[in-house]
Amino acid sequence: MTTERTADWAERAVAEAAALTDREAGRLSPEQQVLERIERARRRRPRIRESRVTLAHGAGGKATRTLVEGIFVEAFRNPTLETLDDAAVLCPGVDRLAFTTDSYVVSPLFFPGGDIGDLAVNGTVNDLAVSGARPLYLAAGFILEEGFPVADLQRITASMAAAARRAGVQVVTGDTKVVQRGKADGCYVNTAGVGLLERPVTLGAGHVRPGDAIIVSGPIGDHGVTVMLARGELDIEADLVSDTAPLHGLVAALLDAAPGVRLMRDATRGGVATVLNEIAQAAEVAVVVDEAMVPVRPAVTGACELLGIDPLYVACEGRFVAVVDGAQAEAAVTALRRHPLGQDASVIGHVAADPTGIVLLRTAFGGTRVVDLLVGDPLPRIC
Amino acid sequence: MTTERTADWAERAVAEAAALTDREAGRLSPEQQVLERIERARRRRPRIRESRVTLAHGAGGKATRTLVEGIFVEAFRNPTLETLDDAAVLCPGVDRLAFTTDSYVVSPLFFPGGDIGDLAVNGTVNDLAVSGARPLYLAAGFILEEGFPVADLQRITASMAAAARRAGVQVVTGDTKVVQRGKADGCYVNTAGVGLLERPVTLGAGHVRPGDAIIVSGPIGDHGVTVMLARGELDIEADLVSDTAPLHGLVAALLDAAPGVRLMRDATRGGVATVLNEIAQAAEVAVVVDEAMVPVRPAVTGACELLGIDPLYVACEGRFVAVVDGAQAEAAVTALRRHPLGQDASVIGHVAADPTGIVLLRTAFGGTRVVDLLVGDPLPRIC
Amino acid sequence: MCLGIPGEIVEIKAGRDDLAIVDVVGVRRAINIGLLGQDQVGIGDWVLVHVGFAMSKIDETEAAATLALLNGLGQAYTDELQALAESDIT
Amino acid sequence: MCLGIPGEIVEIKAGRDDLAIVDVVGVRRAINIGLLGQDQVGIGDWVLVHVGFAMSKIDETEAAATLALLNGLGQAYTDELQALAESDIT
Amino acid sequence: MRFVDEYRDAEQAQALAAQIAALCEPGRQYKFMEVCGGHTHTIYKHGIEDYLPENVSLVHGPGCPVCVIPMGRVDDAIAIAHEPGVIMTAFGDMMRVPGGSGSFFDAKAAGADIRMVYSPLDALKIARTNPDRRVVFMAIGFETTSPSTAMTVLRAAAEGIGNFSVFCNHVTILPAIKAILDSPDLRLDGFLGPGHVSTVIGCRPYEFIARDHGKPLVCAGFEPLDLLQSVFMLLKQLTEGRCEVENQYTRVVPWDGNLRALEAIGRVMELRPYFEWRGLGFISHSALRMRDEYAAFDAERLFDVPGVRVADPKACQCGEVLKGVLKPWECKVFGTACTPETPIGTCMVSSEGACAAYYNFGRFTRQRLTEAVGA
Amino acid sequence: MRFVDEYRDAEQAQALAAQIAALCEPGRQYKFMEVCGGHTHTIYKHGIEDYLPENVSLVHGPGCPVCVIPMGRVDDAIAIAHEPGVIMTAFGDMMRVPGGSGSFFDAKAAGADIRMVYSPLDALKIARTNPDRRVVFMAIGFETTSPSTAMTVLRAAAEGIGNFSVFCNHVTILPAIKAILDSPDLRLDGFLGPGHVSTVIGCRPYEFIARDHGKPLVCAGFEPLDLLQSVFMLLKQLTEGRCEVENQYTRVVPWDGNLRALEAIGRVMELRPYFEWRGLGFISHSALRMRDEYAAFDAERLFDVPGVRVADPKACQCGEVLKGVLKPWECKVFGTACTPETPIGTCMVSSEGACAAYYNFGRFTRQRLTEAVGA
Ligand code: SF4
Ligand code: SF4
Ligand SMILES: [Mg+2]
Ligand SMILES: [Mg+2]
Ligand SMILES: [Mg+2]
Ligand SMILES: [Mg+2]
Ligand SMILES: [Mg+2]
Ligand SMILES: [Mg+2]
Ligand SMILES: [Mg+2]
Ligand SMILES: [Mg+2]
Ligand SMILES: [Mg+2]
Ligand SMILES: [Mg+2]
Repeated sequence: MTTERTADWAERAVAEAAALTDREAGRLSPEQQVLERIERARRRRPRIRESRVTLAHGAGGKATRTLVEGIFVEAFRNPTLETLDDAAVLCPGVDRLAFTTDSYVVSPLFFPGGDIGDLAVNGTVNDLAVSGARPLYLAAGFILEEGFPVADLQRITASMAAAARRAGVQVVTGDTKVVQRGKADGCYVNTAGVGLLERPVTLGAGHVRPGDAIIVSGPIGDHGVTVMLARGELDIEADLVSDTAPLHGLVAALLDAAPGVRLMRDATRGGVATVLNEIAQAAEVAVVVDEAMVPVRPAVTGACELLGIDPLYVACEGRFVAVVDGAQAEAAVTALRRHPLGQDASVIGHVAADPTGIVLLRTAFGGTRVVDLLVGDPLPRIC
Repeated sequence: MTTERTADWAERAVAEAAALTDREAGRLSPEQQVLERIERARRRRPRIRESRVTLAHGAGGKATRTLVEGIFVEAFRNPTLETLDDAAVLCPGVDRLAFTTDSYVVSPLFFPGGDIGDLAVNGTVNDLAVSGARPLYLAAGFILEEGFPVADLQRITASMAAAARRAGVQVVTGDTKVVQRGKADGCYVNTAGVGLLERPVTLGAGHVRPGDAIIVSGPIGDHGVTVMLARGELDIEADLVSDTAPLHGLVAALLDAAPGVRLMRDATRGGVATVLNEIAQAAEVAVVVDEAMVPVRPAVTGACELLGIDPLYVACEGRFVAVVDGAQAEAAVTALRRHPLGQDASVIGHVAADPTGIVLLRTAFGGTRVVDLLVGDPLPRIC
Repeated sequence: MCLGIPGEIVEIKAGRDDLAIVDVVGVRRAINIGLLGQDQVGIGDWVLVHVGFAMSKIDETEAAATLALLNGLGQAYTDELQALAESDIT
Repeated sequence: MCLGIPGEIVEIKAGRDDLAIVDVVGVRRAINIGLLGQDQVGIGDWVLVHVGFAMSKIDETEAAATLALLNGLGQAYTDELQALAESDIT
Repeated sequence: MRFVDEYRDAEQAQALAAQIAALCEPGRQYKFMEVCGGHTHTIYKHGIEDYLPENVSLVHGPGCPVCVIPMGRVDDAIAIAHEPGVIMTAFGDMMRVPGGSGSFFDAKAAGADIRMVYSPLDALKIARTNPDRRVVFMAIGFETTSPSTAMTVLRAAAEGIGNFSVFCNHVTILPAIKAILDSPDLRLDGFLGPGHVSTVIGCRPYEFIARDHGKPLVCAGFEPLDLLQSVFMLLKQLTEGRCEVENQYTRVVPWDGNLRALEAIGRVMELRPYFEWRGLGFISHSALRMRDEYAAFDAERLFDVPGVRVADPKACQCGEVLKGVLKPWECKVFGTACTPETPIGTCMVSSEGACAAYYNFGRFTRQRLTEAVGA
Repeated sequence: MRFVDEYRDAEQAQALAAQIAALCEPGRQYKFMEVCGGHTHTIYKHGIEDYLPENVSLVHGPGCPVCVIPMGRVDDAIAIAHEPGVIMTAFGDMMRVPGGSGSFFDAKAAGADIRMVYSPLDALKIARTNPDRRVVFMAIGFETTSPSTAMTVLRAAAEGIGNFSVFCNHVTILPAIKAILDSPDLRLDGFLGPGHVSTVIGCRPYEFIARDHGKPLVCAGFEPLDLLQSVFMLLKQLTEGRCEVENQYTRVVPWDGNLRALEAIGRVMELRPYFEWRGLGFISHSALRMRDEYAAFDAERLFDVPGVRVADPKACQCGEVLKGVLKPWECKVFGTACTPETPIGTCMVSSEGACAAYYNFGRFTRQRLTEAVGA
């Protein structure tokens, strides 16, 4: 009952190492020759051989270094990151900075139109952009579950790198932890971001005034519905892709066209309704929305109808809400629509004085109602 | 078989709400009176009633806001954070910045001498401090497992707040995600940090020279051993507490006394041995350590002997390694020892020219050997 | 809870005649049509979907009739407005 | 793997005479002493601990003897050095 | 044409509103009850009341399946969910309904394996793919939903799936309507009939309402124009002195209902002698249980259900709200102790619940709303 | 006095080194094998070779339990670990030992429940607290460790713990030493005897080595001065023309060993007719298996063990290294294809393995090291 087999992985490793030929062999003793060869082996660029992440990759030793250099540095390569220092030293050039963080726990990790990687970059870029800053630097923290496929990690870091390039930001520092199987869901990513406030604008709820216009930068809910359907549990199919995108360019276009921008927020978890409630409460105003003006794709409408949810609460990852001086609303929308990410931008409502802290909706049917914060959320882990 | 019971929680809620008495009741219609009372109820400071975190706390709606305002803002209160904007807007005042991130997944969450909360603050403060920066701002990202006790979260945020006060930093922005039960281990914390490089020093591996002294700021391995024993799986007991502490003050004392500091690193995961290897490789020098000079507490030695591990690889969370111009080594150690966190600071070795990238140890027994990077790590999730 | 959504049957599963795919503005889901007669519905029919089951076939003639009635009411209203406007002129 | 650590017995568990607590420089662990005679070891004795079991009792007399021997060898060496030094002087 | 947008036209609504106004006798107050929670939701979501004259008011009825679940049944379900190996499955609406000591969400956070499903068939699928677990479906709902549960049990039986069971809380709408009609405080002018329940039971069973109680009923669709038209039809009956059962929702509701669906219910379930309704107390023959033939799929028999009755908080006035006697805001704890975040009564849970709908969507007097919206 | 630090004194080491040097015949090469991996570890960890003259060299023997496990046994253990409900337990050293397709760590990452334990009693505790799982202890080690496994099985039997079993890979040291003595390339001047194995078997069993093979053996302790003194004792025997078994480690090792421990082994286990050793091939009567009386605790009988033999990679020279014929660096793949991160042979895994010890701690010629350290 004992059969014979060979250990193929070992034969491959041997063949690879044979490539390290001895220079200056003549000059050295046999032991020294071997030791020199080893030093050359040690200096090779680290390469991950495992197909899955193991706890050793999180233990801080050689395996961690291999993971960091073989995957993360490889994907995000830049001189600041490559020092692998405790902190990245940055000289952005002027003083006012924006600083933000978000953890990404989306499930599934890969979905039509994106994955956790570009989500993690775009999401943090967008928080900086809607704060009026030019996004510059990201810090990336990974929490990996033991057993996570290295190929998936490579795919995620590749999207992050591509998204960072697209957004003009650099991943300058990072961190990796590996937790036991069953203590995470494959891969969680945290990104923190630093941006520079170059423009003289000051944004904030304090600037919001009755009469201001409420603008949304594009069709809402694509991301949330896409991810929900991608989980496969609902057995619903639709031709939808996530709207994940970096909004800094679109924001710049808006700020150029309308200096009277009061504040912006990206409408992520909780959707446009949540953002509007936050604005109404922070600014102590009423927000009045005209349902008929809110851009929603038919497939989003269809999926929401099937599931009995309201698109106003569904997350986007590439849309923002802006409050703009009413007099500049038209200029603002014109500028947004000129940009590829803002083609469907629309004035969806206005700011009123009363009742403070409340969002009101003029329904498409011609009625009125309150749009409150949602208590729970039917959509599991969309960001 | 049907017995009667009352829903106590409901009776309590009713009693609490009764406190909202009607002012101006006379002026208003009954319905309006009720609506006014509701608005007063809505404006009360949010309070978490649940004893456990539920998925709703991560969904972005009311429950999330209650969690954020009732726990996080409550713990970290400062004007920047309180805006709950997408990003914190900062004006640190000068240009050169340090930026870092770390995720904390330590198990158990609470251990002698600390918990995941102060670890998360001190760890990031230390990465900034050893980069030569004055730590200023933190971003805090929480990944909570459904079912996590709210009381534990409060305890963690209270330690974070205390640690932040001690370190002179502010938590200015944050994020919360809740994942399904079984997709995390209670609570993971990510902190990103921004610090200001106020001093004219430039630190880095490029400045390391043969003849430089290697200094460690205190006894090593306390944290790693403490956490390992706190897990309880090894049935080993010792009177040890974690060394978690913010090192910015100690670092400042060092930089004041010894401008010839080449570089510093906090010796966390992987311990002093790992840091020294990283220095040797980055600086392309040899690092020579004198084992007899390395401060290790007896209980750390004892636990390491029992488990067959080497204290050089055991994590600290309040110790750093500094490379200092050899001529200033004595001044450096004197300054460190004057600080409460540096009383056992010691020169443990020096930098040599060859063999590059290698850490050598002169053993206490008088022999020599290499100290390599560890492959795996016997210590599970210590940070 | 009693949420019912009209959807168009675009496919009936081969070998499982109680399973159909419905389309709601481009969104598709498999539903059970076992509560309707097998010969009662076919591709192109609209059904009312509730918790994954087709509850009834939508009667397009009746739907049109309702709309016509509504239009009629609307027309009556418009006529009235018209009349009002005209009476105004006089 | 054959790692063996000397530890001092500081407690023998009541009701489980095969369980003892050993102390290694202030670090304590419960170990099994069932491989040693029950009357062979007591509190204050040192044992060699391997994978949670006491493998043997450490013989303090023999330990002292070994150290004395080592000291003797050291002494002989010191004497020799001394002689060398003296011969140097002359 | 997709049988939705056509019935949401604001212009036609205005026309209809004018016709409704024209039908109202000046000075007379009209009070119609929409029996179904789905209607309540539509009314608030679209702001239908804006089209109704001041003297026509809509009263919310008992037809929200989640609203009528007594706390004790929630506790029973949670006790089952905590049994070893159990996966409890439920519709999303059920997750936040409070029992005597917490909701499904709280139980989940405390360690129970509770999963949301879109369809009972999804629960069966979970049973199929987790043969080592015991999968229980928390069945709630009126006649709209019970056929789906029945079909799922029949399918489980056909496939021989032994680890699937149903915790049956299905209720029937007619006894609830009867209870309201029998209520001494009744002051209603007619009913908007539950359109989707009627796809199953048809319109005939409502005839006693018109005949014996003298209240007209119009079986109504769920789009806003459906509801306006149904109100119009009720007013028309009143004006013309008729008192009948009419069907506005003819495109969906056959007069005789769905015989296959009724047959499926009848094969798998039978009437309980009585059942407790939240706020309404025990009502005879108002709910369904599993037949003996399907005992193997009956969670009530498979598990040791505690069966504790939890008394409603004294302040809770859900019963009055469900019967249309009180408006939500008239409940003493509305919006203060009882909010959607921390519901005390069940009417505050589902967005079909009268209190939740009023809190989430209404919460301001029409006048203040209309002023704010401007336009 | 804690029986550790006293034996690490650098000054005494220098004295001893001088005595050792004085005993060496100029021009003669001395080659001593430390049988035990623990010694190999101590030698490198403390840099003991720095105290030895050029012509005394230490050769690493087969006494590293992890190093002698053949790949097929690792694969067998992983196959058991992947069985439903199994918790595999193992000492930390075992986790990275490569089988034909990955290590325990890899298997864990791929979903097997494999846990590190400090003691076999910890594995038993896991069985006690997880009655619904099958807990297997991956038993490896020489006579130092087999009594602990035996005692644990006896305890499991006494407590009636039915879900605990042992995958027995215990080996015995004497057949391995015999194999080395029988090797045609043998060129050794004496042995440093395995001190901790000897706490169990005593010193008597080594007598055949001196008597039949003419090689002196000193049973050595594990502190650096123990090893230097043992080398001194070996040289002294050679100088004085003696060839005996001596005991340097008298404070720990009784001449007759530990009878209770031997008895425990004998009750639970029996010799296998033969067993494969990594690099050394099949050796008769060199390993233990569970007796029939304890079949209920024998994973080999409880599980369907594939029993596949995996051929060593052609380049692997672990056998020669284990026999002391090759120095680690003389293996063709040392430090290039075979490193502690990606070990090809088992000697590169445990820090007691000759190759790993040399790679991690040595890796430079003495001369270059001493120059670098300066001093
Ligand atoms: S406010 Fe709450 S307690 Fe009062 S009737 Fe409504 S749901 Fe019931
Ligand atoms: S280098 Fe690797 S393959 Fe070669 S003998 Fe050592 S462990 Fe075996
Ligand atoms: Mg650091
Ligand atoms: Mg953010
Ligand atoms: Mg964000
Ligand atoms: Mg880090
Ligand atoms: Mg998982
Ligand atoms: Mg945001
Ligand atoms: Mg960091
Ligand atoms: Mg750090
Ligand atoms: Mg966030
Ligand atoms: Mg958990």
